[in-house]
Amino acid sequence: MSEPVQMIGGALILLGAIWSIMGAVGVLRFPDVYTRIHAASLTDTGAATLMLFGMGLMGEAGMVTLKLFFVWAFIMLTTPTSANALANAAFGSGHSPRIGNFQIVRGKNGGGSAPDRGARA
Amino acid sequence: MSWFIANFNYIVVVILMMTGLFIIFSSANLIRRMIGLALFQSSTGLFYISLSKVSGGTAAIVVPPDSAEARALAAQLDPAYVAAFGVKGVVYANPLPHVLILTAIVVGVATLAVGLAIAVRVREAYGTVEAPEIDDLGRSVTEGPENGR
Amino acid sequence: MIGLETLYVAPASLVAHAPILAIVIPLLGACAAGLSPGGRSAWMICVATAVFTAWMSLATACEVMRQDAVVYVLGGFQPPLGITLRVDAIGALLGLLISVVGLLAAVVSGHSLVAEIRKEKHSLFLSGFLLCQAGLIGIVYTGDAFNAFVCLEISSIGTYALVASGGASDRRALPAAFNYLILGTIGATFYVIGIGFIYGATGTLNMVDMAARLAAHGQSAPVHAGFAFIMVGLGIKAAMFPLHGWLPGAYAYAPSLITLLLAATATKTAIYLMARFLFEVFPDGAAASEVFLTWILGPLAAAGLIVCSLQAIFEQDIRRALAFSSVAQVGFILLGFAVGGDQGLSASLFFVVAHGLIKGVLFMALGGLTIGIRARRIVDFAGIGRDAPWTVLAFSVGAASLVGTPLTMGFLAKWQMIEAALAGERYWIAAVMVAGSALTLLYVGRILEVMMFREPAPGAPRAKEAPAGVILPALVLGGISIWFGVDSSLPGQLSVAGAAGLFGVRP
Amino acid sequence: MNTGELLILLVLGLPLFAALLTYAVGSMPDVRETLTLVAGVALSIVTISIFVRIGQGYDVSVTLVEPAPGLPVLFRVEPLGALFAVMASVLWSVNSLFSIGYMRGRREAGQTRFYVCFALAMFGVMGIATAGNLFTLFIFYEILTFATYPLVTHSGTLAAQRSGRIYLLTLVGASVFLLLPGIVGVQAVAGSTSFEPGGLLNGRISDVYGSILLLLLVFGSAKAALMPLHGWLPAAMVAPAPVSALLHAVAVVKAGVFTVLKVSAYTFGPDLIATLTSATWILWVSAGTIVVASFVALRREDLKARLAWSTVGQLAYIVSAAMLPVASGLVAGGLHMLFHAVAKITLFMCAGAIYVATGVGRVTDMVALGRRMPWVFSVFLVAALAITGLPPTAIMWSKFLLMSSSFEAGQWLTAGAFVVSSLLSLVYLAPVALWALFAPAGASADREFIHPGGTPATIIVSLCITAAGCILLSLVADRLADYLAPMASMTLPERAP
Amino acid sequence: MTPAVPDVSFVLNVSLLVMLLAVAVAIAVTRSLLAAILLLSVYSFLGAAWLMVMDAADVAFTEAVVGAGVSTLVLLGALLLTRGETIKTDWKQQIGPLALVLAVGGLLIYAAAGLPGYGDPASPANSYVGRAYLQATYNDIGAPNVVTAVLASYRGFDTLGETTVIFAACIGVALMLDPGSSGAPAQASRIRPGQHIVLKVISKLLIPLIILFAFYVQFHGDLGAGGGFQAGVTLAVAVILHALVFGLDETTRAFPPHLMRAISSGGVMVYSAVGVVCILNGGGFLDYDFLFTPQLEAAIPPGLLGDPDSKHHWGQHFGILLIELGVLLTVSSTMVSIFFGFAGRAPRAASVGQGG
Repeated sequence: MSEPVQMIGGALILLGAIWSIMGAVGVLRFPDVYTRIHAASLTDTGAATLMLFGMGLMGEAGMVTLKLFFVWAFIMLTTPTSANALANAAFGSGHSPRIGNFQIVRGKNGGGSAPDRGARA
Repeated sequence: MSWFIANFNYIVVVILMMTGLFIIFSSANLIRRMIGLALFQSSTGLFYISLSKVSGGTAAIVVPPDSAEARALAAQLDPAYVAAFGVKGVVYANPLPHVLILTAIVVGVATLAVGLAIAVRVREAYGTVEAPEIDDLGRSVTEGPENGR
Repeated sequence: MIGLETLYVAPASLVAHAPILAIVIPLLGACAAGLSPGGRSAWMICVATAVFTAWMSLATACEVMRQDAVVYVLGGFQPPLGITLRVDAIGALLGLLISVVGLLAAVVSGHSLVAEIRKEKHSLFLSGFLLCQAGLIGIVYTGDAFNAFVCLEISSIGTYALVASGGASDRRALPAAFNYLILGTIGATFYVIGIGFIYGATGTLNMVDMAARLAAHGQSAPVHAGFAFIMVGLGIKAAMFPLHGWLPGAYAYAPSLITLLLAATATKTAIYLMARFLFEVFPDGAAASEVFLTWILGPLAAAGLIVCSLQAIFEQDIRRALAFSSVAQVGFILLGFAVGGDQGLSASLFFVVAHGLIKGVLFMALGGLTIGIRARRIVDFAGIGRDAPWTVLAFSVGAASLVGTPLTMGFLAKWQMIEAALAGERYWIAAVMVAGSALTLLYVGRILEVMMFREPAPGAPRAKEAPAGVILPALVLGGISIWFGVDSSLPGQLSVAGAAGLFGVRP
Repeated sequence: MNTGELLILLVLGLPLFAALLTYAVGSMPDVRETLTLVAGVALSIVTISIFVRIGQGYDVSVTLVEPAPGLPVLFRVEPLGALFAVMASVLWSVNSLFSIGYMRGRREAGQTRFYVCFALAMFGVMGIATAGNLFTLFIFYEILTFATYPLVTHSGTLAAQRSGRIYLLTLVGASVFLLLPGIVGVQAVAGSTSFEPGGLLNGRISDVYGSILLLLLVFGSAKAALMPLHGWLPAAMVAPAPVSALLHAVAVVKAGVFTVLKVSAYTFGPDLIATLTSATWILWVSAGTIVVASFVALRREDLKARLAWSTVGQLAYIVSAAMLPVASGLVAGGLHMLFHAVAKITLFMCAGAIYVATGVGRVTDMVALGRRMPWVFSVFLVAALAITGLPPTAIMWSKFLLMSSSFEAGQWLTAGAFVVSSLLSLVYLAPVALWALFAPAGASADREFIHPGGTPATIIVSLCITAAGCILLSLVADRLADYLAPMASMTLPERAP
Repeated sequence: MTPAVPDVSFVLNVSLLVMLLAVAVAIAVTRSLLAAILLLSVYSFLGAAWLMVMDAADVAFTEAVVGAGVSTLVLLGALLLTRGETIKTDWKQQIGPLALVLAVGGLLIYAAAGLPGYGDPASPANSYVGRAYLQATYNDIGAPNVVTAVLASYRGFDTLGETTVIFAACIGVALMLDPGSSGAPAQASRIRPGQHIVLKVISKLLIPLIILFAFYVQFHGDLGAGGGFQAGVTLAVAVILHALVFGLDETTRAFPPHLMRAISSGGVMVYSAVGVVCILNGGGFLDYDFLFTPQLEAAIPPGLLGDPDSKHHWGQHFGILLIELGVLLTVSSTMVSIFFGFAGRAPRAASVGQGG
């Protein structure tokens, strides 16, 4: 592949990396289970697509790009499903979502982001 | 400092091994000890594979001698190095440790499975998987009821 | 005086493949036993396999005596590429011990399992038993260091599960099996890491090739580390003194058949591997093995012999007492290594076989006795001599050999050990050996006195004779140890040739 | 199978066969007792024929089996062994005669086990007598210990159990702790443990290592009851009289001393013994044993205990004879072994007879008993004189030889010990008989018989035989000395098969 | 001879190793068991990535599938049955092991100094037997993937041992957890038909894909990365997914546990049978050149197997395929029967009551 296309590929992979860092920060910062699941699935779907597409551009065409496409298709199938299953299980075991606004207070139990644990444990 | 760089892999292997051992000997819960054991066994994998790495080499899958792929692989290295250490124009990693580690991983899983099965039976026989509690129960009942059939 | 090399045991075509068949047949037997529906058919498969394996190991032993070492190339690739089975005199001797004791244990398993394991688990149990046999013989016959690890794992995983299956009759078997698993795996992993160091230094895994390159390679830090790792790993597997934590629990609460297998053969294979690495792979005169022998192995083994004999004296549970006795006898064997020289080594190999037979008889007879009554402590066995005379006779033959009364194999073994120690000018080792055998006299005497001369406790249930299927094999094992006591040519020629082979000096 | 091998197999097979047969016919007392007697006589005939063949210079030896290379179970008879075998077998027959009377008289329980163990003990003794090397000797030494343990604890009382345990612990402990390492040491140095005339280790061993081995072997054979390891002998007196008579006068103790003699004659050889420093230490220990034992015997009230302590002293005679740096000491030791056995068995039988007849065991109660049992006490007097070594008896010769060889060796201490103990033995043995026979005026009334008709006839007969033996043996003493002479000389005369 | 080009893999290697260390220390520190297990799974994935960086394709595949997949599954199964929080162990109790571990570790780091450096091509390990395999595989066996060639043919006996280890694990777990006749019948699992619509639809779509991929990995084992183990576990994962989603009963009806044990022992039998056939045909044990008797070889039309001149490699090719089949059978059935062992046990443990 020609030089500029590889440049674009590289940029896309970099973007994907940044995307997954954002997802990771989200997992740490979000207050309750469901928002964390959202952040985590963000990494898997968004960042993975960007990276795979970028890699597709980097490498020369042929069998490698085809395999990358299958990987992408597989991820697109499985990641949302696992997020769904996780949310389903969380809801099943009684984690109710935190609704309403709240501010971050350094609680005594080691600085959790959620100030009060209103939800049923 | 170069000593540290050259042997970095082995230092990590040793640290992992020691972490595994520490988990085994310091934890009371049987499951945690199994996790420690798994960690300890994984360090052998790191050790062998670090031995097998040939810099500039590729996976030990022989590509046809003068195919495009072979030329692409050899292009990045200087020809003298390829001639000295490559096979038919391509430098590969050492396959033997890979085979050994395949076995070691499988053995690790087998031990893990049997160990956890025993832990489950211990839980049913003693009602707990904490080693100190098992010892107390063991000592208190000299004969040990014949449950857990 | 039968020279093994003169025996015609099997047709030449079979003898050519005897070593590998001795390993593969128990493997196939294990699969067949796993598949068989009922316990009875599994038992029959087990006995048939054990007979065939014993026959093959005898054929291998004869072949080894004929041409000093049998090398069987696997997969058609010569070493160092392929794996080879390399059976020398020591391997053949231990192979014979494993298969003969295994055969008798298989015969006994028909009865002894009934009391301890649930009906539907018999076929699984026997399948595991045969796997252990295959693994043990594999360790003793293989010529490849990593293959020894794989065989070690086969027999170990089998033994962990079988020890744990004792949980059906005594729940303490489960934590004991768990500890055995943890320590056994740590030992095996240390062994692998040791092999890794040596592989890093020499680049090969075939033991003979490794020895040659190590001799050329000379001493370096990784070789010392590898040596240390291998010795610690095998030390744990062989229940060497400070690393024997797992043994008493595993012996005491496992089903009696498995204690028999463990005591008679399992630890011996680790000792065999130690001898092979200590005397063959690591070039003699290598600073590592010399220093190790005199300053680490010797004192540890001596301490083990004395401390564990004392523990055996004060132990209440009879099987724990015999377990500590096993650790003490392992110390005795390693003292033979510490003496060094081919006389010391041949004496310890002879002692290994003697101890295997002794513990075989003792635990077989004990298994027979505990089929009837749930006796666990030594006191429960009071006055049992009157009710079960034949079983106690078998037990006392084993005990006599353990103590070393004249005309038993134990006596000859101790005699040769002390003689080797004195000839090697290691007087402190000879003194420790004498002290050890005197302590053995104490705890065995205590057990025998309780069994024979003490009145049974009034309320205790009356013990009854073990079934014939248990007494006969026990008496056969006892008979063998007396026969070798009177005429020790069969194991003697193998142990002398083996030791000579290792030291490269012709007898 | 030349006649020599046949004889040895007979000597070993007979007591074993007798033991099995006695066990088989255990339920019929008469058959059992006659069987024991017949076996005793047959064994005596075989041993005497061996004795004669050895005298004529024939070689009597056989290698039964070779458990390990260099460790044959070898039997080779030499003069001392033949003498010991004859002594043991003859005295066994006499003792059987005595024990029939004693056992019937005391109506003892478990007589079958008694006779079976006796026969097994004789099997052990024959093995020791004919052993060709230390390894075989050790095997039969252990068999003798384990065969005699049931005899010592025959009565089954708590005291018997306790002394049985002391007996077993001391003997087995000493043999495992000291004798076995000693023998293995010999094997390690010389490559074999066979008895070579002139000493196996002669010239092959350093003084230090040789001394250690000698100490191990001498103190290892605890049956010789040297001072620190003598405790079991007085404790074994709890056994019935025939046991103490045969075992603690003839079989067990003589086996221990016999081992010491063979070790000193054939394993070390007179020349090496002369140079070893530990030989002199053992001489001092045995001299001390002789004197101390005699003093202790003086104060013992119970007759059998007194005899036991006297035996400890007499045994030390033989041990010191073996350790003398001069070759003739060995011959003196051999002779003393024989003569002392005959005398001591008579004394023990007398004690047994008194015990059967009147139930009396303590010396002080025996005053004026002689009027009722004239024969027993006169025999006791003869034997007592024999022990002290007065002229008409055989021991005079052996003590004379002992004295001359100790003078020759310049060991004044040992010679002094001999003299002192002879006088002391006179003091603690003769008065017992004299007071009984010629009761001083005003003695207390004598005892009633508890056994109808006084002492049983068989006991009287056996007593007289052994008493006659004490005296008649003095006639053949010199010929016996010549018979034992080759033991001391360097080379064994040329042997025809 | 250090490589001419600056080795990018070393940088990757160091970063991944540092991440591995971080995860390992996290496992040692965390008190919650569930966290430790999931961290172990992360550890396996990182390990797989590191293995790829070190050019160990086959091992990376195995580590990912076996390490992350099965062991996490088994650990979670065990955790479910041994519910409970770990007791707080005070630090005094941990000083002993810590000291021991530090001492041994220090000694070892000294010893490791003598070992060949990172990626050194001239080290004894890489220059001796390793290179010999690379050079000899083409004309001995003709399989491009040297690792599979070494695994199946050169060191075939090792792999037989390995398969037996798995079979032993199957026997062991069955001995322990097999309810057998007297065990309480596995109650209907708690999944009601209407539940997990999304999961059911997707897994119905995925399971055939996974099985297809498993067979792809199995049969092209000697061409690219892959082989018996990886295929076996992938197959097992498909079955386990089915059991998790559609409930244990349908799966046990489709894959009955005692059949699984039978297949497991069948796999080892296939493997040994191949070896014994080689003996019967006159060669050594597992010597695949003797797999084909001369008559059979003549019967096969030339050129059937790609390049005509490699005709004499049929024995090796078929040998490797057969034993990979044996391995597939054993591995997949063992993993499934282990899962059934743990899953089948669930109701009984609960009845024994919680309590730590």
